[in-house]
Amino acid sequence: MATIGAVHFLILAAAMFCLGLYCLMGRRNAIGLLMGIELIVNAANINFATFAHYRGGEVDGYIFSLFGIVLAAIGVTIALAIVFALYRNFNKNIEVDEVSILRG
Amino acid sequence: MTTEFPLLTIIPLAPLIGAAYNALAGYKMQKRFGHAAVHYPAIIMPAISFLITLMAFFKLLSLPANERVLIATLWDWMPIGFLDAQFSFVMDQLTLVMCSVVTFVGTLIHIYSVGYMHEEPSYWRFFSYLNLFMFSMLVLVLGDNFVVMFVGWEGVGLCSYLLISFWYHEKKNAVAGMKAFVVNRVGDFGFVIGLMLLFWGMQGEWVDGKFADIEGSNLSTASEITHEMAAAKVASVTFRHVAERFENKEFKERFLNRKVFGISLITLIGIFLFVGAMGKSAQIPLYVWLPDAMAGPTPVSALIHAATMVTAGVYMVARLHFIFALDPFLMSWVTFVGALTALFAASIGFFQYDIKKVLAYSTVSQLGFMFIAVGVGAYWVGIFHLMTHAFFKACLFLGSGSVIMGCHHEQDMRKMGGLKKYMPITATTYLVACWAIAGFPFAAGFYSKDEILWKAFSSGNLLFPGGGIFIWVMGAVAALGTAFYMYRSYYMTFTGEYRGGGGHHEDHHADHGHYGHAHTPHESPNNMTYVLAILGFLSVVGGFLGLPHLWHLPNLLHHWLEPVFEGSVNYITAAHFPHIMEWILMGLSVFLATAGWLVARWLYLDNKNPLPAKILASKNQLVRKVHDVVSNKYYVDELYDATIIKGVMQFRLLCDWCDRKIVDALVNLVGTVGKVVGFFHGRVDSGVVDGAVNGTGWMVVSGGAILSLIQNGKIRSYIYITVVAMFGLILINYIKF
Amino acid sequence: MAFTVMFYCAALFTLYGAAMVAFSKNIIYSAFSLLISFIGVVVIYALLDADFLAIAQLVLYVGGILVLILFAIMLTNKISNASSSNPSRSQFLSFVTVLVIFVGLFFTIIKAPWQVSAGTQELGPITDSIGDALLTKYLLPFEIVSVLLLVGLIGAVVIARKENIEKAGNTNLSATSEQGRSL
Amino acid sequence: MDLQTNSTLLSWMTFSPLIGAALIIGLSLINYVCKCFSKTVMDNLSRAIAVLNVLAVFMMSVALYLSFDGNSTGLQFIHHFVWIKDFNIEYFLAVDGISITMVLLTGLVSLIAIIASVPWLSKIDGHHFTDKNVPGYMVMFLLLETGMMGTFCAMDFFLFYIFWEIMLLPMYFLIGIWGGPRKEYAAIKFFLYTLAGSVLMLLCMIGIYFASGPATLVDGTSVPHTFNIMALSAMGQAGLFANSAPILGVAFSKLMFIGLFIGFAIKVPMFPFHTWLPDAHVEAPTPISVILAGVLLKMGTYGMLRFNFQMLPDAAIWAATGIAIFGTINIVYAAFVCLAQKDLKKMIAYSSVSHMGFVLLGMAAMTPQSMVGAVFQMFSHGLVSPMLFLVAGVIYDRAHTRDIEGFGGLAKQVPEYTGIMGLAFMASLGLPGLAGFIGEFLVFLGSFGTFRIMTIIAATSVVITAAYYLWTIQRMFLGKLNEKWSKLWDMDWRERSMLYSLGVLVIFFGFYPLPVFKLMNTSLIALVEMMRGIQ
Repeated sequence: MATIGAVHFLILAAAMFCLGLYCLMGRRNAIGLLMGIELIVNAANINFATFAHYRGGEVDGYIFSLFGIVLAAIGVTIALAIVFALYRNFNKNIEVDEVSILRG
Repeated sequence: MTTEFPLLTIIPLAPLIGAAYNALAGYKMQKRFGHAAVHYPAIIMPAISFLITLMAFFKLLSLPANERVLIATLWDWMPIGFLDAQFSFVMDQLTLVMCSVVTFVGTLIHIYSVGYMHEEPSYWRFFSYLNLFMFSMLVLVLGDNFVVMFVGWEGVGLCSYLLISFWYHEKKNAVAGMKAFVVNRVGDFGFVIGLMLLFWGMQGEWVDGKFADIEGSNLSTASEITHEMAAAKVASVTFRHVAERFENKEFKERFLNRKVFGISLITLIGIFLFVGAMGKSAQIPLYVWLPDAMAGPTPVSALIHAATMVTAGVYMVARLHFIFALDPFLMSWVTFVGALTALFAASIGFFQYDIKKVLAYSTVSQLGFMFIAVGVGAYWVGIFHLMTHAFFKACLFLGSGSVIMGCHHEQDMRKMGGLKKYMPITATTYLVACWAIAGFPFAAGFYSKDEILWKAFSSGNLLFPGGGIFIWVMGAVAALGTAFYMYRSYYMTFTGEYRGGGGHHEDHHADHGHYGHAHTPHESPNNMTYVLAILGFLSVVGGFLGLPHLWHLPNLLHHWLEPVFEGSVNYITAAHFPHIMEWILMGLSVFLATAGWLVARWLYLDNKNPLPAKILASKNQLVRKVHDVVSNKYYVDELYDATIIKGVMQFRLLCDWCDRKIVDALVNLVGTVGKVVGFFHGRVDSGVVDGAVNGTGWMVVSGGAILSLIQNGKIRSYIYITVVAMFGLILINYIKF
Repeated sequence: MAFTVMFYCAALFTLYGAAMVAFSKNIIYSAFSLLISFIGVVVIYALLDADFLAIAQLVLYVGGILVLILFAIMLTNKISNASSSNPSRSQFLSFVTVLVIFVGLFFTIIKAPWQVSAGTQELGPITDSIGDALLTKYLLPFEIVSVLLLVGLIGAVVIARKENIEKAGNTNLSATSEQGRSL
Repeated sequence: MDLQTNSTLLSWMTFSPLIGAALIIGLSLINYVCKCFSKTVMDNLSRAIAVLNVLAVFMMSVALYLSFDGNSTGLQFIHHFVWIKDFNIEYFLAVDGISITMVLLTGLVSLIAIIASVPWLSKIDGHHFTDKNVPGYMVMFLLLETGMMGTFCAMDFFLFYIFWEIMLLPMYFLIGIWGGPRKEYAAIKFFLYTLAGSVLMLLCMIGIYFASGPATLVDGTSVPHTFNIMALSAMGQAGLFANSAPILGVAFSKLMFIGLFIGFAIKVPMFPFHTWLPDAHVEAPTPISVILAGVLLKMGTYGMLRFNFQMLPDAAIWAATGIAIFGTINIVYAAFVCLAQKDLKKMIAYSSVSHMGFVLLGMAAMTPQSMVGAVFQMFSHGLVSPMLFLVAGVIYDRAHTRDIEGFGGLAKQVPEYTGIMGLAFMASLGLPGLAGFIGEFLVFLGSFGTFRIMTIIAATSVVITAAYYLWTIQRMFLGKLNEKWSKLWDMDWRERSMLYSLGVLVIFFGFYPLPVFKLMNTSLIALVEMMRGIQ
């Protein structure tokens, strides 16, 4: 097998990104959505890391993926807070499609 | 050389005046003064022309032999460029013979029809048409050039149309008349094309604006193409000038080897002119109108369809001898058609039961004989037979007319018989005429028909395998047939006892009064019988004009007509046969005539012989089939109807459909397109004016309507749309740059 | 050679986890498959010699976010089966779109001339260099992130706190609009 | 070359009908104001004025004939002065060998038509078409005559176009108001069709005007362009239009030729453009279809001679075969369509399409005989077709139906009428000794040299024409009398006067066409000579 180049990692990240995207669009549960977002952020971080690694070890890549992780964490907290608010005001139902009061 | 003889114009003019008088005043005169006021002028006029013809004859006699041409030029008819058609009449030996025959027989027939048409209410109309016919026939014969001859040619066709459908309230007569005229028109179509070919052949080519005659004498600009130029006879339609042009050797050479559509010009001209003759003289393809023409009154059939009109074709070929003699193919073509027609018509005559139909087919066959004579180059013999035929055929027709009158319009021979007792004079004259037509010695027919057969036999320039012999055989068989069916008609009508008990065969002349009491036939009045007697006498005496050279007796007609035809004499070659051969042929033809007579006598004398009836009812399929085919005239009429008539009828419907559905539809389409464009224009116009204002409003609203569909509150569709949009943007970016 | 095998195992792990997250009907199963995926990612980081990252991933993601999600699921989900109202049409549509996007990405990745050095020279541990970079080159983002974390914390608390003020629990629209207004 | 005999005869002939029209309008205005005349008095008054006026024009045309010198190819009776100075348009009326026969024909046919539209001396039952607002009819008729006379005499292209339009308008009203059941359709179709043609003609006129070289007006001022037909012809023959700048790649003279040709072909009518004629004839009242067939069809062919052949000779030679082909189609196609017609007037209309085909063939062949034959055919058709339409009109006035099958055996009922009808039909089918034959025969003789096969095809029409005319006679006049028509009465003096006079003329020109040939021989042969010279 050829040595593993950056391309493999990128393809892997892309695959994860697409699965995350599908999860984002496919699932009906708000939390499922968040999982999708997490996957997407992970994919991004892998890319950062890959480039950091395959460009002579510059550290910027890593720092970005670090920040990525942190931001993802913040994101999840806020999202879950919203979900809880949602859960409380929507008689225990966090189906994404029902939440469409803002429609025009 | 020609001598001016102004009296010539009176020959056709007299019958014209007679016709005009009868046409315009005839009705009133007949009402006030009775028949006399109608028929006397009608008879006097042709008589006058006959007298003038005699005067012209004596004038011609006084001239030296080769200058016997009398001219009467009236006016310039079509003086355009080198076309020099003048309205002028010419009387040379040939025309004299024709004129005398036409006027003499015509006058006799006028007298005859006084008796025949006595009870006819539109008596005056009949005589005006008859006189009009005399006028057009005389114009045809006296015509100095093709165009005047064509006037007579068509005029004669018109009069035959008018006279055939004289009893027009009978639908089949009207149809017969129309058929005659249309078929004649087909013949004239050929005649016109022949004339065009000749005229085009003779004129030179337009060489760079100047009219160069063939011999290269360049006649310059238009102003000189005037009357004088026509005198140079570059291209003329006058017979004499054309004949002179053809004597000029170099002109003839160039004319002969000039090819059109691959055939030499001379042959083409000859064929097309002969098509005209075929149409007028009822030869093979275009003879169908003659039997139907019997629907007209009998004097009409006698005058037009026996003596004068049908011979126009023969006269035309004789007049244009210098063209026909040039090309052996042409001569053999004319001879062959003549022989074929003679044989074909004779065979049909065997089984006809209508007396006039028998005579009609005999006319067609005798015309075939004349064309054999003219085709072979013995022009004077053709004219001789034409003359004798005029006499005995007129006598036969008038005889049948008086028979029909006697038996109260009974035309079917099976219902006649034994009329010898009732109508002695008609019977004898009919017998004499039969004698003449069959060709018994010392009757007119013998001399002319025998001469034709001899000339055919001994002709040298026929392209057929046996040369003249082939034609002679066909002619002889036709002569045999002629003898047979003529005597058959004689025996069926005049011998045995009268079978016509049952009153009228089918009473189609409702307004025809009855002459004398009903059933027993009676002799016709004397003004009819005198005419029959004269014609009977002539059909015997007529033969002495052209006694055969064999008998070393003076041949007046040949001597008289020789100068006319010496232009083409050196083209006509005769195969050399010993004198004895001519005697043998003469004996053979007499033998054939008697054989025909005997067979007819055996079969039909006193209508006792059962054989004819047995043939009719015979079980044998072949005999029955042959009889049916022949008695139905080989189904030629049905053939024509099925092919040409149906084709034309279908084509006209196609044209009409095409005109209505395509051309007109296109126009209407343009119209409707205009309307539609107008409609839209109107809509667009109103749309444009206030469209701008509410158009935008409309767009915003509809745009909003569409966009609102997207705003449905579902996050997932938002995400989906953003993703797709993102991907779309990337793709576009990628593609565009 | 071991590197390749390790890579493929890790790749397998993450993709299987991610796939389970996306496709599984039950939310809990997908939560646990998220765990698998994160662990796969940790191994990936390790392969990329990003040891600090791997640990951070392990601690933060697996320990923090995953647990948080699990808590959320436990709190919100009565064990009601995940009802799938006509998912087939919209899911199929989104699946197709995702597939198309994946193919597009795949080709761009293959085709793009990445400026990367193909070699896999072993790099030392990166933690100290990250530390230096954080405090020198990326000092500002470091500080902002920390402030952001604080704000996020407070926001989450504010949103979630409303629960104990009005017990009425009438969950019709008026409630939410009143609640929105009060915010 | 131009005989400066500034006689104003032609102007009188052209504009005197306007005086009559003005008189009638004045009278009807007075009548309208003070109601002093009853309807019949007013009608008869306007009829009288119209008849007198047309008679005057006819007299003038006879005078013109007597003093016309046949063997000069130049213009005669010139009335020429500058009209619109700054557009170089001159008022130029003249007549020469080509147009003299048409002018005489117009005078004669208008006289015949005016008699046909005046119901005096006739036993026609009440609702004869002519008592529907007669003054209007008469004014339109006189206006039409002005248009026709002007078109034939105009020697200035612009003036020709004005008269062409003047002639169009009254024709529309005459068919549209006094016509048969579908009159509006027929009138509109006629008007739009001819108008489309004249639009093309206008374009070509302007094209030729701007391509024309310098010329001098009558009062001596030299101008860059001119409308004077004689000057334009001289330029055309000198080849000016042949080598002027091609438009859109097509040679200039060819393009102008086609434009003008289509404009005139619609009037002739030529094959693809002929469908307006049967409708116009069927719907038009008898005197109007007499004028339409007698004169208006000749304008197309006259225009071709004057403009297409004289002014653009090189294009004419190029297009000769095309014209001949269309001419032959015209002849044979229309003859077959005649065979299939049920309506008598429609059949006669198609027969005039067929006869006009001969004119086209004759002109295209460009030999002396064929050209003179073509123009004589125009003249003789101008005599024969009015006779045919009067014959159709007589039977229509009595039986109010034109369906050929509907009749039967009329000869017994109306013998005199049958006689005249026979003469008309025989003349039309080209019986020698009548006028119809001369034109056809000369066209056959002349055009055989140039178009051999086409002339033979055209000659077949001799048989077809005879067939459909005789078949019509047989269906209508021979056979058993259809008792429906047992009450028909024979011709009255009005019809007799018209038909007998035309009959005499047809026979006279059949036997003695010399006077007509004398008029046009030299100039037509000069035209052919010029065309051949260009070749």
